[in-house]
Amino acid sequence: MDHMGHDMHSMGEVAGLPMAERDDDRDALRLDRLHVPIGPGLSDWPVGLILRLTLQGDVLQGVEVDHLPVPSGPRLPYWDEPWLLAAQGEEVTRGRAARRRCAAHLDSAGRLLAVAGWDDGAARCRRLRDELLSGASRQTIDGELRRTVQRIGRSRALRWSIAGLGVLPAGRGRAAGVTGPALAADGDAYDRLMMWLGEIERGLAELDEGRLLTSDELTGPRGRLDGPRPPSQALLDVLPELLTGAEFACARIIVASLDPDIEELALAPASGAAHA
Amino acid sequence: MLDDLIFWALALLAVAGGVMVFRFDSMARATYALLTSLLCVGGEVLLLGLDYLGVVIVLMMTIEMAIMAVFMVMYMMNPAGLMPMTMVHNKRGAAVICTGVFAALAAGILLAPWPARRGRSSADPTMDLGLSLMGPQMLTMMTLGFSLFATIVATVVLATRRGRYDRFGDDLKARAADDPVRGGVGR
Amino acid sequence: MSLELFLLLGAALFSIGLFGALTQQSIVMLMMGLELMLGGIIVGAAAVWHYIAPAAADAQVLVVLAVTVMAVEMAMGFAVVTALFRSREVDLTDMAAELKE
Amino acid sequence: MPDAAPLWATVVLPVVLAVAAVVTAGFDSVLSGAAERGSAGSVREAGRRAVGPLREGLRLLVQQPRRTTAADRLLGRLGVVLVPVAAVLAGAVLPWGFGAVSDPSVGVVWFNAMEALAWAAVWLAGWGPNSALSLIGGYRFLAQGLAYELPHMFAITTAALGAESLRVGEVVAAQDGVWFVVWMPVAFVVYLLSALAMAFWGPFEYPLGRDAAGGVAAELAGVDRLVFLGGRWLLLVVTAGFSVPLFLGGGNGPLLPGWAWTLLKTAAVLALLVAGRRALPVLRMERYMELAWMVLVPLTLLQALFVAVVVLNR
Repeated sequence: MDHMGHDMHSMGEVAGLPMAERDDDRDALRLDRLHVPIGPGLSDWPVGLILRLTLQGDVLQGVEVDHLPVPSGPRLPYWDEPWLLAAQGEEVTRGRAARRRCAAHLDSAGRLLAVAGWDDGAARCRRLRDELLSGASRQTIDGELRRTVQRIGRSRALRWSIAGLGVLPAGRGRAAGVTGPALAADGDAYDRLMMWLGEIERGLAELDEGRLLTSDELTGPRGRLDGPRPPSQALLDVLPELLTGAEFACARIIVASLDPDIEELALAPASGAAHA
Repeated sequence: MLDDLIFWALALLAVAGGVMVFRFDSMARATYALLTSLLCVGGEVLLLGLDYLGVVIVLMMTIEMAIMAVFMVMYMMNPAGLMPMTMVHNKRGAAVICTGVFAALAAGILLAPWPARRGRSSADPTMDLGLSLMGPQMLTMMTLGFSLFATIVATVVLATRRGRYDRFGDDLKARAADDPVRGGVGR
Repeated sequence: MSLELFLLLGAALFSIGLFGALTQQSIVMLMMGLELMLGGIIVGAAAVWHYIAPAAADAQVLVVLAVTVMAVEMAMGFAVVTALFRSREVDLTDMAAELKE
Repeated sequence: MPDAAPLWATVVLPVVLAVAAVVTAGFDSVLSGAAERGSAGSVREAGRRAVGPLREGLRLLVQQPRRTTAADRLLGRLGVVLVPVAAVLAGAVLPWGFGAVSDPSVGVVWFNAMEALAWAAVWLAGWGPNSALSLIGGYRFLAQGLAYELPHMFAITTAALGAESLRVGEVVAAQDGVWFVVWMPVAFVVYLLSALAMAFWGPFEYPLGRDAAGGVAAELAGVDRLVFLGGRWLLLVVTAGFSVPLFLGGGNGPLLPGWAWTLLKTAAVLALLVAGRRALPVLRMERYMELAWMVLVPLTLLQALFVAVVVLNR
């Protein structure tokens, strides 16, 4: 009776919801597509980031990156504060910068581990981050931080789980303007996590360093702050390429392993000069 | 008495489920109506004293229908039944045929001189079945085994788009398979 | 409970399944009709075992056979639907028939 | 050997399972509390953390359920309720000591069939709310089922093969001397893995993954959520508990009575799972599937072959 049934798909709305439409997909099946926005508020998600996904099943066929408007006020992006303040001429100790960098990486690692489903590791990272930010001295935190970092680094199950996701070779990263750990890692989500852990361990040694940060040291936790664009913008730019074709769970892990900071985009207007 | 009650409850539910399969708009509901019907069939088999087969039917049908639901949702144009529509042909002819078939079957069932029960069931019918499949019915068992194996091969060949040349390159020398999603054994 | 009642139940399920298999356009729905028919056969075979020949396992073997056929039928059916859908975007019997022309 | 259980056991069983589930959840809560907020320090604080799940349960009881557009409430509700029901039905063949609520001649298959029911239930619960994330969760559980079910069946079959019976009581009786875990270690490990997978808990939390905002449970609130998540703990207790009669000798043991041994062994298995979970991230199915089919299935088949040869030569 109804041979044209498949056209029914494109016919408007049902119960106030748009019907799914069909289109080509990874497995050449032309199945229904769903348009699902995720973000801006979601647990273990970069605050303010919005991805408009085109899903077929749980495979991402298309990704549009968007974000909430960034308030460009006098407030500096929290995670980049020490370096930007130093650039503005304030006196900032290296210890303070190292502390902020460690905390930023612990924050990112906690998000990545939570998305990878390792609640225990994530909870430990976040507790240590809070202790660092509340000013715990090096002696009190050193032991546990090292233990946690080593435990994460040694976990073969974690490596098995997230290796090979979101491979970003250095060449492609550099072309997109990525700097910082994501560029230095020159690899997949696991390599980026290891890069963070390495920087945390190195930063730990500098926690009580009293020397001052010079104004030309402008490398925040996510990359160089004196480039033409804030480092998180470059991370956002590589997202669509890395995410297309990935499955939903992998996509979450890839986003968390790059961990763009939307707040950082406020640095954008004054291109060329990092301090807005 | 209790057995009678169970029989009638299961029988009515089975028939009702069977009818609802073709009346529900929602594919998920249709699938689970079929599951209800087949679970009742499993219940009737249990009631007849075939413990093993009854439970196996419950087990298999549950898994089968759970997977079936995925395909239903995948390939049907109206999976959630939010837009009522009918997709049938030749309804009247089929109704005539089916009523005829049921009438003929019922007449046969009611009129046939069924033989009286011969022998009695052993203590463990499951053991009987096993011995039979591994003995006199070995040929059946082997045929089933081979057809299942053939099914596995045939379904994979039919359903997949990519062969080993797509995965390992034209000379089959690639070390890691070129899959859209990496597997867990690291080949 | 008697043999006749069980057989009637089997016949009812078989006929409903047949109706579905004859009327439904969608290949997937057609398979559901087939499953229902096989369900009727299972009830019949189990009843025959219980009421006529409980000493022999032949009727039990028939049930095993029916269950296997159900599994094979479903697996093959979905594989065929997937292949058809991929190459021709067809999931209705009528449309598959038209392809021949 | 197995005694017929009295009728009251039918009533007591769900209560016992629920208590065991609450205790397990409390233990888990203490461990995750240690990771989140540092070690408890005092007994009082540890106790407060241990009753955390209970408090959460009470909170859910009074919470309003959530409604979603064009939801299939019938199927969704059915799925939610089926999870604890399947768990309790599967628990009916668990022997406490040497007597179970019911010990049918095909108890092992019955247990497996009831778990399969939970399979369908989780998909239904994910389908019900008409939400993309919960449907993703539902599909994940189907994939998970395809990955764990075959190795799981082979592991169970191996134990039944060793006892030459599908009756749980006889499987226990066959372990009067040597426990099956001694000569079926592979089957035991695979069984524990699949027990976690079946309860979609711990490393197999994928269908309820945090990355999908709770997956199947994303849209569940109030009593629905309590029943669903509570049912999950029940499933965990039941599947972990079933490893005791299958591989750990059931109620067999010196000095103590059978029920005490069952309890002790079940507690030990649960403690192992709850503690072991802390060391593992979630195993995603696109990875685990290949592992299950390429490694676990052949391993369990070899194990079954080994056991079959031993049984034939006995």
